[in-house]
Amino acid sequence: MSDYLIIGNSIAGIGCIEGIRSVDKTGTITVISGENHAAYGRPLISYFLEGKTDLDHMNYRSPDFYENMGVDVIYGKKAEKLDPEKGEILLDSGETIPFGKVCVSTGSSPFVPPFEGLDTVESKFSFMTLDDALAIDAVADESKRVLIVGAGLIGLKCAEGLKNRVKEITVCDLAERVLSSILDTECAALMQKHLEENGIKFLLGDSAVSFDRDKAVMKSGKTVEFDILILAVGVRPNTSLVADAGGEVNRGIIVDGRMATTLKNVYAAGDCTEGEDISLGQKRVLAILPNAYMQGHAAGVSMAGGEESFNNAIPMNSIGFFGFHAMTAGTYEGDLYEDKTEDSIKRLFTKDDLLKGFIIIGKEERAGIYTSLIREKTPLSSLNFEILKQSATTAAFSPDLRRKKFGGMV
Amino acid sequence: MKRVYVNEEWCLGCHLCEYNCAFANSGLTDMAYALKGKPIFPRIHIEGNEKVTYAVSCRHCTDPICVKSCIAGALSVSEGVITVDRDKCVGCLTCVLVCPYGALSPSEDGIMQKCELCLKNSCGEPACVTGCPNKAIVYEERGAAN
Amino acid sequence: MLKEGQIRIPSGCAISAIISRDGNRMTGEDIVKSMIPMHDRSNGLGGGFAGYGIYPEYKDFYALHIFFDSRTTRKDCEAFLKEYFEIVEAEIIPTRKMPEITDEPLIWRYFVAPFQSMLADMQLDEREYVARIVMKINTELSGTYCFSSGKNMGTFKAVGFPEDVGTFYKLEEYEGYSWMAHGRYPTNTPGWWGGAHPFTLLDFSIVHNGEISSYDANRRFIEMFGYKCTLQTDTEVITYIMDYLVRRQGLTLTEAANVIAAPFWSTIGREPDEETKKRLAYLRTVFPSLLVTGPFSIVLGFTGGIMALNDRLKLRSMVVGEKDDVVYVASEEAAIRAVEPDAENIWAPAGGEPVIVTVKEGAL
Amino acid sequence: MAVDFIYPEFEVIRNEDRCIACRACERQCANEVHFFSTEREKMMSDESKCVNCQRCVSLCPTRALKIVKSDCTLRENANWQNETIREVYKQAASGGVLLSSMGNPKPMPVYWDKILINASQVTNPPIDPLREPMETKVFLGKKPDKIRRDEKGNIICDLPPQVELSMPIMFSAMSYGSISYNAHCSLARAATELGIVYNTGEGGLHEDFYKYGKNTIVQVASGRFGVHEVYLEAGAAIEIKMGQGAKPGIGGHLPGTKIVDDVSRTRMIPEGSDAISPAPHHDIYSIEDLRQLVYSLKEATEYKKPIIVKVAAVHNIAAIASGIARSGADIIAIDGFRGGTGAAPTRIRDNVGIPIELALASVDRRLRDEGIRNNVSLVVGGSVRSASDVVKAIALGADACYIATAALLALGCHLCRTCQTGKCNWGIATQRPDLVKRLNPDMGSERLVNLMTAWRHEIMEIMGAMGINSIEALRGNRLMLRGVGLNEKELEILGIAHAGE
Repeated sequence: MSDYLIIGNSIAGIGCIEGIRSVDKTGTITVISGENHAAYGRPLISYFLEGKTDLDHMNYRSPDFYENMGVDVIYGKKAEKLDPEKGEILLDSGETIPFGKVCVSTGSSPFVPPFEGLDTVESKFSFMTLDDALAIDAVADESKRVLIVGAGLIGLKCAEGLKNRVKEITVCDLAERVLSSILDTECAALMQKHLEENGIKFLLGDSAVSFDRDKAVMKSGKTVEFDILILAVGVRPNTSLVADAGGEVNRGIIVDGRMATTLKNVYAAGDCTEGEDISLGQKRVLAILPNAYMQGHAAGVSMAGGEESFNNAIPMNSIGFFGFHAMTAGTYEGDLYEDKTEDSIKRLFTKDDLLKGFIIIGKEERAGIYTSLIREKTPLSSLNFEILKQSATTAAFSPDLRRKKFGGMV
Repeated sequence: MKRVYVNEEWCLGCHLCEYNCAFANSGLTDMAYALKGKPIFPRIHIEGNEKVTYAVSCRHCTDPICVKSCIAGALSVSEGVITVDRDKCVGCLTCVLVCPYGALSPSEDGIMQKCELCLKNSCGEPACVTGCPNKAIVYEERGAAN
Repeated sequence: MLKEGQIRIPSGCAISAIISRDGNRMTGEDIVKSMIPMHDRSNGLGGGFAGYGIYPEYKDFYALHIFFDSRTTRKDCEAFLKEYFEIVEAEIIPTRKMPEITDEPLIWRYFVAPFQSMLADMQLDEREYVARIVMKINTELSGTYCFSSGKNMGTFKAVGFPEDVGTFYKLEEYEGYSWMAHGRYPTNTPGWWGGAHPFTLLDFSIVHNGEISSYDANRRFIEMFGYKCTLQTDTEVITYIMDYLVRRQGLTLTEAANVIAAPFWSTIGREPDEETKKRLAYLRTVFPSLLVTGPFSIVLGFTGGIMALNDRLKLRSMVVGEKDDVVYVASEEAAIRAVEPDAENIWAPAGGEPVIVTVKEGAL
Repeated sequence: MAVDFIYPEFEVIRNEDRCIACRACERQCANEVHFFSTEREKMMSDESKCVNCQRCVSLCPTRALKIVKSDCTLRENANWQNETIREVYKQAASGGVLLSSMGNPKPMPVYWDKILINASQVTNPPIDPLREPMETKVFLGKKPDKIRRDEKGNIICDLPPQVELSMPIMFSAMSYGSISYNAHCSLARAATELGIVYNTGEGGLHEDFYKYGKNTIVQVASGRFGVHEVYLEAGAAIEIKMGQGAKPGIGGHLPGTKIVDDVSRTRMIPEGSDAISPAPHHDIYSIEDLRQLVYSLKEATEYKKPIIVKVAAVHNIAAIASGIARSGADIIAIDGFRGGTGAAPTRIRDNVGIPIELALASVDRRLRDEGIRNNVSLVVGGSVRSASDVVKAIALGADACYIATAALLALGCHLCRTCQTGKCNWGIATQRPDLVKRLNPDMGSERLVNLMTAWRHEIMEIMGAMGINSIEALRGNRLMLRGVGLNEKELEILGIAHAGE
């Protein structure tokens, strides 16, 4: 019997542990970790390939974290079935673990379309876990040509990570632009240009349709030869535990601000969930690390009987390639303010006296000020937007607001 | 906990805090040697316009969103002070994306650095505070702003 | 070398005083005896005494004791005196020839009464009139020095050790209800008879041990009111201050003590009685220039009593003792014991705390 | 024209090894001496604009800067000195009166420096101020000459109005307008914390500072700027300014450029108009007129405020002071010829008036000779530079000292003597908001409090050494002073003996 059971040992899980412990110092906590690693920052895997970090430094928390927190971690096992009525979890090892409250933070899994001939490819990988990275790391060398299917965040970070270790990298995507989920055409082009300048080749609007050992046949009929294939088409939230137990699930597990699912004593947090995007005013999957932590934390506090809601989630991303960064947040709707130079773009979207979203490429300093305006729904009429749109600065705030922000403990 | 606060009424925008900060964290003993002929990467920045200037550095929030958002677990709170582990940071700038104060900026090599109240260097008191010619920057205990 | 009046000379001292509260008359023997154990507090360059109640037969006349350098100066002075006073008696003050006392001047005393017509002319009260004449004698007549000018009292002083001075003046032949004595330790003067103490104006006489640091502030202030500090001694200026405060401003002795040895502002601040606090603050504010700082212990003699006072930090020794109706004040307890071995209640008054002893009413 | 050219007085020496081009000097120089040359990638300077205020020197984080006097001089001539010749050039070019600021810089005798203080040895004890109480409180104002008692015989404790000071120092008059809001704020706060007073000067009292009224002296000067009933009632005392040591016989002129916003409101004159104080008060052409003004002010304030009459030290100052003492004034303030100013005609500043030491000595003596010293308190100013100057002034006979230049130095003034330009880089003698803010009153008042606290300690030490434990016993105590290198006449006027006597 565990007072608190956490399924998934990633960022949401860590947030959940810390949330619980901020309220309850003694209740027993058990974590089911499918991966055989202590929690690590998932996005670090590209930096691992790149050599910017190593296994010693990838731990999200210090090595004695679980011990200090009084957490029992079960490594290498997966939860098969959740029984909220009984308060039990069945593991793939066959054992059951009774719990008081459970947090489902099962994350997401790579989505692999059914390509023809994929099984003939020897050296093929997803790029989701540390084990994926370790596997790629084992085969990557200067003689290798890499084909990455998918020009999204994962695919491109993988490309960056491998760039200096392999002979050649080609990224293909059915979409016409890179980072299509967060960048518009113009921004994507700027980013693509920068990537190309750093030696990444692209085949856009033209993805692989079939494979033959070391050859990919593209939709256009072109063929691309490769030694390593990386599939980064997309991810899907792991929702089945809750869905199977009868909980409400859309694309992700539906949660409220306290991270409660529709099932009794069952909470969920992280990439597997679907919460309210306040910039959009709709529920959606916000599979980003900060949200995972904050959701996890809110879930933990709620599970332990405390009061914490996470209800100002927005999508936001800081993504950089070869020292060139793009920052995005919120939704891109409403009036547009734009500021462009040859190597930078800034787009601010405003609606109903609110900043709704932005894309910033190249001039990212103090972008958090914009982010917070979206999150806090600060009326733009309360500050000097003329100054603000030119640069993210609290100088655009009224002196009173600045005094509030800077004048005391926050 | 004592924090660095800036009274913008007295900030002259002289930027000396930036230089004092850069020097304090350079590990060198001679300011000219440490800073001459190169761009500086201070952990405090003057912001403002013609009407107002003020220095901004980490607020050491009690509920820091940067720490929660760090993809590498490189930011942590130790006795109220938010510090960055340079060995863990990969320079993704997520903290820049979330900090509501614009208080974070990367160092020369792209790895994040931030105001750690000069607790880890030899200054004893934040160098921006000791060096401020108009006591616009102070290091003191305060409650929440009203 | 310069003498008193030409230069300011610091000195150490011994003081002593004896008073009978019942008004019993005592010969000068005891006060002389009291000075013997304090011999080393003097250096032979000045000693003196004042006795009160010693001239009962002339009690209505001012007794002027005057030193003259020569017969000529005496003649001039007598002519001067005659312009202002009726002289009822003029005589040499009796002395003993003795080897310890040398170079004596001519020492005379005159019992005088002011001419009433002059008083009226000058619109002055009698005491002010006498004080002014004495001041005039001492500033304008060279070779003449009037060192005692009260009624029914007299000062006797000389260059020498005090016990020898007492013998010189035959004090055993006088009887008074109150006596004061002074032995002097000047630091750089051959000594001048006029410079010996007590210092007397009218019936105020003062013996003093100390060197006040406020001297010139006090002097320059008091000189605004007609006083002339010809001797440049502390005793002189304190005498004038007391005269100014008590006779001219009408302060009580305690109030005067509250001016010259004013309590610290912090002490005044702590005073619980509002009236007292107000009065103390008022006196300090009104007479700031009469605050006397630096070490002093003084005994002020006046008709019918004495007041002993220390500076407010008590930087000089002074003890008080009593036996029956007699009260003793001295720089050292030994002086009291020499006269009255069984003296009781010996205590050292606190700095700035006046000890006032008066002869009980009707006893004189 | 070439004939007008005067080589810059100062040179800016920049140590290129040390300069990190942080541009603090550039940002801090209101005279725009420093600039960064992008082509040459280094800091440059235009020294012709430099007034040697040392702001850049003080703020340069690497000590890369120094300002030195130019060695480009005319041929040496003891009679026609460089400065003299340059002034002739300036006037030949401009046809104007030369203007200067702050005090007389000429090597005139400073009598403070020729007076030595006594100490106790052997015959009486020095007093240790750390162990014994040491009092510096003074009351300024007329003292009653007669003690009065009520029918019960109790002393009637009614005093004419007094100014109570915790120590015998006051901040002298400097108007809001000539100095900045923050400078005034610093003075007001420091005076309040110290238990002393500051002085509005003739610029009126800013509404924000009425709360410091108990520690404020409100001035009424010939221009009557900012004078109204509430103003008069706001202060601890009212000062009628008849003259100023730096410019006896001369009025004041605050240029319209300094009459901005609050300054104009406080002075009650239109923004941008020159504030011209006439040389005389046009209602005071004689001593009896002064008496009328003194009593008008007393009437207006119901006899609750002491009236100070401030005059410059001029030749017959003793007689003037005697007249003032009899005019009903409670306090006489005398300003010596080395006193400072925000702007004065150079010739007047450097040649008119007499040293405060001599003025003080002769006034104190005169008032005593006339037996009226107790009717008035005497405050002296005009270059009181240190605690020992204060002690000497008190011993000569002053009740208190006025200090202004020392206070400005504490606030950051570096005595560049260009107040008249209004571009004070230290935020003192300026109304430019960006410059005014350079003086943080938190720091300003703290530094003033520090300075006065230090002086008070020193005064107590010196008094203790003399065996004096209260300041009133020092006042007029000239025996505590000796002169060195002074002639008979000077000693006679000062009323002190020569050292060794």
